[in-house]
Amino acid sequence: MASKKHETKLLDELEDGPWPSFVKGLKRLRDSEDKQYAPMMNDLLGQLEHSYETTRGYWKGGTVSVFGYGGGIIPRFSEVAKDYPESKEFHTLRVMPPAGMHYDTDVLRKLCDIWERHGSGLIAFHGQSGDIMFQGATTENVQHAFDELNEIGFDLGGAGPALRTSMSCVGHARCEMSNFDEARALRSVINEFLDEMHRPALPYKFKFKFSGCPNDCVNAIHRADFAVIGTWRDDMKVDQTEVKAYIDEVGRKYMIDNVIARCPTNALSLNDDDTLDVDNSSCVRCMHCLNVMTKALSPGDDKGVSILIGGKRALKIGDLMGTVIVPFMKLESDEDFEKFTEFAERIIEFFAENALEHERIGETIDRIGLTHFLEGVGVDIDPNMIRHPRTNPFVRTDDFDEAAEQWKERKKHRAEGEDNIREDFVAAE
Amino acid sequence: MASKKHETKLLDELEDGPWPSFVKGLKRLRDSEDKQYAPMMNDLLGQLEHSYETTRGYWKGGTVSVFGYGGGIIPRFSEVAKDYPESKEFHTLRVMPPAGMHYDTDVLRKLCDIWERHGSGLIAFHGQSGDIMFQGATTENVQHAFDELNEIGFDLGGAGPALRTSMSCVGHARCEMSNFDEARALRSVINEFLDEMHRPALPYKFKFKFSGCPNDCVNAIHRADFAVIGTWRDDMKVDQTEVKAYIDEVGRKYMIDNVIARCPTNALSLNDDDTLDVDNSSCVRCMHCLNVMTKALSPGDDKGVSILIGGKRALKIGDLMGTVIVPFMKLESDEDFEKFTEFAERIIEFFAENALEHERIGETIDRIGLTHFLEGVGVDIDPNMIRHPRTNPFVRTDDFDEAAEQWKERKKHRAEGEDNIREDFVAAE
Amino acid sequence: MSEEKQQPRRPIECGVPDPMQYMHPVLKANYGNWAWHDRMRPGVLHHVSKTGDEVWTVRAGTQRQMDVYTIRKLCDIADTFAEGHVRFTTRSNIEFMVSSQDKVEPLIGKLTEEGFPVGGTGNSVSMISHTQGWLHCDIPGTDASGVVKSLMDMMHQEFIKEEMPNRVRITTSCCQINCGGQGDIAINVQYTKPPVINHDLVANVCERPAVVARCPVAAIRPAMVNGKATLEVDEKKCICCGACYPPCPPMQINSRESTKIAIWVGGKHSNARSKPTFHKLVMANLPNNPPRWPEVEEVVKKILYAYKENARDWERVGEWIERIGWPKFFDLVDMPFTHHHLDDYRGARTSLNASAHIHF
Amino acid sequence: MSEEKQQPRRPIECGVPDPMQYMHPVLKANYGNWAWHDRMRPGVLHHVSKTGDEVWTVRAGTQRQMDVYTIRKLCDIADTFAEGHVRFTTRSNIEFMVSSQDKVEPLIGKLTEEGFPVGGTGNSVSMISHTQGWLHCDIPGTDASGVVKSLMDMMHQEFIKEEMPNRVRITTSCCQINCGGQGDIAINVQYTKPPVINHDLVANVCERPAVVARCPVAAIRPAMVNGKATLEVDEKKCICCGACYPPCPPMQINSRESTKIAIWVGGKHSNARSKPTFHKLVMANLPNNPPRWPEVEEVVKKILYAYKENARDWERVGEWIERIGWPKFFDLVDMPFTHHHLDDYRGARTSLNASAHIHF
Ligand code: SRM
Ligand code: SRM
Ligand code: SRM
Ligand code: SRM
Ligand code: SF4
Ligand code: SF4
Ligand code: SF4
Ligand code: SF4
Ligand code: SF4
Ligand code: SF4
Ligand code: SF4
Ligand code: SF4
Repeated sequence: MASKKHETKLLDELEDGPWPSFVKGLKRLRDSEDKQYAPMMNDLLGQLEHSYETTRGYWKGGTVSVFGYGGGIIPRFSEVAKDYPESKEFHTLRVMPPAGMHYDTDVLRKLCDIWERHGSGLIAFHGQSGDIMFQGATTENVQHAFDELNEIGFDLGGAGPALRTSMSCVGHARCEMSNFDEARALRSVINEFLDEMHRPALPYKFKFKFSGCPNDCVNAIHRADFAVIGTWRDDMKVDQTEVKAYIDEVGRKYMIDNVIARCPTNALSLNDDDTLDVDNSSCVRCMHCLNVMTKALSPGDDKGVSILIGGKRALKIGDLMGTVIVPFMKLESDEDFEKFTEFAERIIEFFAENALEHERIGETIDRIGLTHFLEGVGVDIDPNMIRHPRTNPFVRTDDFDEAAEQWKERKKHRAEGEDNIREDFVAAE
Repeated sequence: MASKKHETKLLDELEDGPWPSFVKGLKRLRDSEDKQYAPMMNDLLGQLEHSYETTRGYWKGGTVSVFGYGGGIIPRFSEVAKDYPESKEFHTLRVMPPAGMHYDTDVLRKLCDIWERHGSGLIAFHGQSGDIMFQGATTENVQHAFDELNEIGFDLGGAGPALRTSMSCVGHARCEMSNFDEARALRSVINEFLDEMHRPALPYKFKFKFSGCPNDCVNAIHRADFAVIGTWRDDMKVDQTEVKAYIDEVGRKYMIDNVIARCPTNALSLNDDDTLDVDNSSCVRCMHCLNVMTKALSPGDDKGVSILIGGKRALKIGDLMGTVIVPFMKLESDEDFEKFTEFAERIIEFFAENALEHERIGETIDRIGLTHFLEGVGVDIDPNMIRHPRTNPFVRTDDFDEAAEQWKERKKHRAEGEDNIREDFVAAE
Repeated sequence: MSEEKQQPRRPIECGVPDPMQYMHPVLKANYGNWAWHDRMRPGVLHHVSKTGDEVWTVRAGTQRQMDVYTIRKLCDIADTFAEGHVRFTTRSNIEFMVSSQDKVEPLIGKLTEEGFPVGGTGNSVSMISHTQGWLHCDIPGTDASGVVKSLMDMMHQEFIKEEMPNRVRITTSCCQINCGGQGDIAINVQYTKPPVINHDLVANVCERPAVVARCPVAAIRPAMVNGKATLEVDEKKCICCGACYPPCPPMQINSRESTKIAIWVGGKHSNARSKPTFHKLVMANLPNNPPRWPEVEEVVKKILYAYKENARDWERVGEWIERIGWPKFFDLVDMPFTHHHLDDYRGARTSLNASAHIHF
Repeated sequence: MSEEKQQPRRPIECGVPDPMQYMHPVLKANYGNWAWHDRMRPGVLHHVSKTGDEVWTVRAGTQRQMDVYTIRKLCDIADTFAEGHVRFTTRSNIEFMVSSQDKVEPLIGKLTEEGFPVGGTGNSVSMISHTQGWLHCDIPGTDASGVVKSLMDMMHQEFIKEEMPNRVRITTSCCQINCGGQGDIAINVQYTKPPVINHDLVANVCERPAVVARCPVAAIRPAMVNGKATLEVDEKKCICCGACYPPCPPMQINSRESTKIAIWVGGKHSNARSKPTFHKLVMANLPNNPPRWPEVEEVVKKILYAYKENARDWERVGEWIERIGWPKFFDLVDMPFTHHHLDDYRGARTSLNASAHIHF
């Protein structure tokens, strides 16, 4: 079975240099002659070298799954299997990591062992959607690998037109900016809708992402259909002694140019005595001043989340970011989490029923208009959803007065601190 | 001929109050029983009262012109002439004012006298496009009034699908912000293309407006097809003594909050010794700091204009502002003015030949794309034309390298201080 | 007067008159050579040239639609109390230039006495951009002169004082075409329903293909009614823009029931600080209620005073709202936020809040 | 191993694992209770909780695509020099948490010795967002791993130092789909020509109506070639987006001649200061030149160092360019500005400079 090692002239050039080399890693696997994956990795290197020579890819898709699930595997069959037969099947298992990507060495070693037995020995920590990607299994071994991973508490992630693997930032675990329990939120939603992940039946993919604050360390607004961003409603906390300490350190001019003048809404003013005025009602929670002065400034106490819907990348209509749909909801008590999950379900159902084939929810909103979307998911309108009201007069307004009545109702709820998710909502059939 | 005075119950309510009342004026004219216009103004008041009662207008258009011209008159025939026969014809002569709207009392009195003889006695100073509007002449009197106005040096303005009356700000005449001779620029262009004004033959209207600086006191960017805005290329002038005087007056905090922090591009920094740092290469000539500190700051010496094309109001595709087409050109020497007029001609010709019927130039650009427009008018591309380059990858780029060569050429010209209007340009037939 | 018919007079195409012949001598002498200015009191500008020359300008409001008596009165004042030279501003205010400061107060006194409010400078509410309306236009939904007069009466004190955070430039438009343009506050006719077609007239009056082409959303199609070639409107598509009405008056877009007033805020032409902006919808469906439009007055007043009380120095209306956020703005003025405020026209996507920048 | 066929194992749908079981004890104890942080040196974060607990995090770069040997080596280091707990960041860096400061230096020493660069924190260039490319994807135009390795070698010093004005987050994408997402700098495959159709295959492989529907500009239409039902592309309309290729591989969008690399700048996810933005085109038509893509490296380097030398503290790449203006940016990096930079897709209007805000 031990065929000759392929030449890898071009790839070899990627062994040099200070950054860790994936080619070295691939070769280590190829050279582990006692391991079942060595021949596969030899041909894999061969095919890859061939790609480098011809500037073309040679994989095609297909259908592979594990028993009981429809998704979670990215099947790859080689188009040049004739020349590289051992890697003719090189499928990936997308496996969901613990929320926040925490590991101990024990579990990492177990993952390696399993993949050494059934796979190529090549693992990516992590894919752009957050999966651990166990790359390079034969069709037969996909099931074996999965079974063992599943036994130690891991499950497949998403692929195809399905709920996808989610990510949350480190947040609560190690970050003072965090405004909600990101890991709990992620697990509440994803573990509730595993069926949508494992048995792809949505119009297209659907992604959740969770960032503890508007720094958005998991890129949720751009890269999630449903982005959850931590924020707070009350005043930020200011420690004036630390403010002064900061000014002492950096100087007044630096403070003015880098903090005061950089606030996007002119919510900050430096007093002549080096204390800081914060106009909290103008502050948009951009995080900048808190980021700069980590000791002096911190989020308030009335924490919660904003939900933005509709982010995706370029395909078809061009890039979309999420739009604010829920400006604020609390996410602390069990009831909050229940409501949150119920709302997520509402959105997924709306998506399942109203999106066209291969249409992301952001594209649906773009097609049907925000108003119809809000009606379809039982969300009350809020000015935070928009940068500004319409600038053109092209709208039929003869029902303006009725709509104004609804706003009055909404305002009453808001005055009581309620969010804009209608509780009594029943989706239209 | 003296019919009974119409009741004007509703209009009467507009006689009260501290603001000068147009109703009083109309009544004064009605009550000038020795004047030819008294009966006309009685019926005019009657029809207007009828409009107030029914909330409807009762004028319709038609065709009226003076001998030798096709445009400049807004014809109005009453739909309720039966009830108000004396004002059944109530046409307006649009007459161009002196650039900057300067008058002496002598000429104003002459204008009144003429209109007393041949019109209604009602004159608007000025219409939104800048015309003196002599409102209310019979079809027959239109010619008489025009003849006399024309004899004392006034000419009709624009109406219909034609070059329109233009406006320039007070500028050079009384404003330290002014960066070019607005009145000369206006007169150079308009008086060169009077034929396009007096004999409407364009696809739709075409307006020029001239503001001496980016404060844009004539609303050119929104309201002109061809907006000319004064600006400067070198550093602004700073009088540090006046800066300090200003800070002494208003206080440091005020200065920081109202000047430093309000600069849109963070081009200003206050030194600890109360002098001002200006980063002129970041400054976008927004005018704010100059407006606030009129004594301390003023425009530089290397003055000129920016040209923006395509502004218009809401009809059809929605409001458009002009887009920067020429970021900077000098407008001082006779040659500069010649080039400027030549360029204006190029744009008008392009418009005449390429716009659809009833399409403004801004709509044409929107339809054909900026690239094709620039090619059509012989203007080199410049990054100041856009807020930012494209964010989507939807463009065919196999000719990128050739285009890059053109850019190199352009850069050479720019390095020599030249504008981006191609001199060797010949319009495609 | 009959010889004209025999021998029509050829126009002298003299074009735009040279302003130099009418210009105040100090302005002329210092043309292009001004150094700085300040304002000694509302309604008065004081400009100093690089040679040290000075000129004082007194600005006063007019009704724009002036009878010859009013104009002559202004001329009398200019001759007696000023120096015989005036100019009009882009907002139909009149300006009297004088070369010595001591002429300022008497001039103000006389103007005030004669009912011409002195003001409109600096951080005041200047005269409203004025359009034609029922007085002259062929497609108006309301009367501009009446609306402007009513509102300027209400805001008179704000014209003669400079107590606003920054200048306030208000516009009116008597139909959706918007000849009055964009404003810090704009008071515009809003059609609230699709046009109602008078089928009997269409055939005679309208060039049908041209009308079909005018509709931005392709809501008009040719139709036959009672055997006549006419047009019909798809009411689901129609965005009530009124573009079909000028070329085809039988497509009646105006009616007592459907012609309403909408209020817009945040239009800005200047490039100071922020880039120029369009105004944004605040309030729709206000009654078109002559002779004084009290409901409109009420709304404008609320917005104006919310701005006056809450905005910071130099903030224009739109900039103020940007800072405090639309939620707070709608609360402060106590007006409803409805689905009509959500843009759904082309490019609407860019008006969505695609960020976590949220105002609480 | 044959019993499985008889009795397939049912999956346990356990979903996302609970992180608490693997989390470093100090993190767990202070979950949701952190007070502030600072950075003592590049690659190290120091977090202090409200109870006064402290934790030091050491961040190191990996190749993401790791062989089990590399992973085990990282585990060995974690066990010997740290406390047995690690996490991975959104950018495939590994983080070692330790509860006492004296463990930091030895840990850094060991990681460095073993070839894992310590850095990626604060104002550094962190690891590039990594996609699949030739190694695994079915539609790639280039190889992500190779591009990332080449660039990270070039930028190694900027990873281990914190000398940038603000964080730099770079992304790669091996096709126009852009799985790598938006970046301060983005290196993406750009198709430069319409797809070339293999008509023989279309009939068998592609669901033609679905492919026609996928095209955003309706450039694809059904056609007959040599008697076979196939598709054709209107090259005038085609915007070379590649959306037709995944559902119909015979619509070959990739070729040595047409698959190029484009460089984008100014993407930003955070809401800090400015709202999140998309990246913008800077350079197109760069050769797809494995194994080290030197032309791409060159362009990225120029941009990176122009930013490093010219931007102010806290300015992200896009914010820096906003301030200095695009003209100056193109000059500083010495790259061409062409008509390709002008947007002409839907909503292009909003990218035009409709203001007198001009950079000289
Ligand atoms: C006289 C007039 C020009 C003319 O040719 O007629 C004029 C004259 C001056 N304008 Fe203006 N502006 C005039 C219409 C405008 C307009 C157009 C309009 O009102 O329709 C604008 C744009 C408004 C907008 O953005 O929608 C305009 C935006 C400005 C600005 C920018 C203010 C801002 O912060 O946005 C300044 C700067 C300033 O005041 O500091 C300015 C500054 C000035 C100065 C101070 C310039 C100078 O140094 O002389 C002049 C006196 C202003 C004052 O009233 O205190 N002028 N100015 C116009 C008076 C109109 C009126 O009667 O009210
Ligand atoms: C008289 C005036 C309003 C006023 O009371 O001041 C006016 C009145 C009319 N405008 Fe206007 N426009 C007037 C300035 C404007 C402006 C302001 C400007 O020029 O700065 C605009 C916005 C800028 C622009 O050009 O877009 C303006 C945008 C329009 C439009 C919309 C054009 C568009 O493309 O969106 C129309 C409709 C059309 O032309 O078909 C229009 C059409 C009209 C018509 C001719 C209505 C019609 O189609 O039959 C109005 C005739 C009224 C009458 O009986 O006198 N008027 N119109 C202004 C001209 C006076 C003058 O000559 O000085
Ligand atoms: C570990 C990680 C989260 C995780 O769950 O894995 C993380 C951790 C922190 N981020 Fe982040 N960010 C992480 C990815 C991101 C991303 C996403 C990305 O890189 O793809 C972003 C958005 C980037 C963008 O805008 O495109 C991000 C934008 C920020 C910002 C906003 C900076 C700005 O001015 O725009 C801050 C604030 C700051 O640094 O002051 C921040 C701040 C932080 C802090 C300081 C929060 C804290 O108090 O602990 C953490 C240490 C930052 C550091 O490196 O110095 N983090 N952070 C991610 C590390 C990625 C890496 O290995 O390089
Ligand atoms: C593996 C991964 C790249 C990586 O190396 O990390 C990846 C790889 C592929 N992506 Fe992706 N995407 C990956 C994260 C993303 C992301 C980033 C994210 O989730 O934050 C995006 C942008 C966000 C978004 O969802 O829009 C992304 C946007 C796409 C799209 C464009 C979707 C759109 O609506 O614009 C496609 C095309 C499609 O689905 O038809 C796509 C399709 C694909 C396919 C399935 C190609 C195809 O259509 O056959 C790729 C399979 C490669 C393979 O052989 O493994 N991938 N893809 C990432 C998933 C790993 C994981 O599960 O953790
Ligand atoms: S998104 Fe906010 S809470 Fe989460 S890790 Fe980043 S800075 Fe911390
Ligand atoms: S968080 Fe952002 S918006 Fe709020 S005060 Fe700080 S800098 Fe300003
Ligand atoms: S536009 Fe500028 S130059 Fe002209 S009057 Fe206004 S401030 Fe003066
Ligand atoms: S003119 Fe405007 S952009 Fe320039 S420095 Fe002054 S405030 Fe800043
Ligand atoms: S806004 Fe409309 S109604 Fe008023 S003058 Fe202009 S075109 Fe006529
Ligand atoms: S009102 Fe506007 S949208 Fe409606 S039919 Fe007329 S042109 Fe079309
Ligand atoms: S960017 Fe394109 S080629 Fe690369 S992994 Fe994603 S889908 Fe595949
Ligand atoms: S590349 Fe894009 S635009 Fe061209 S045919 Fe394919 S889907 Fe249509």
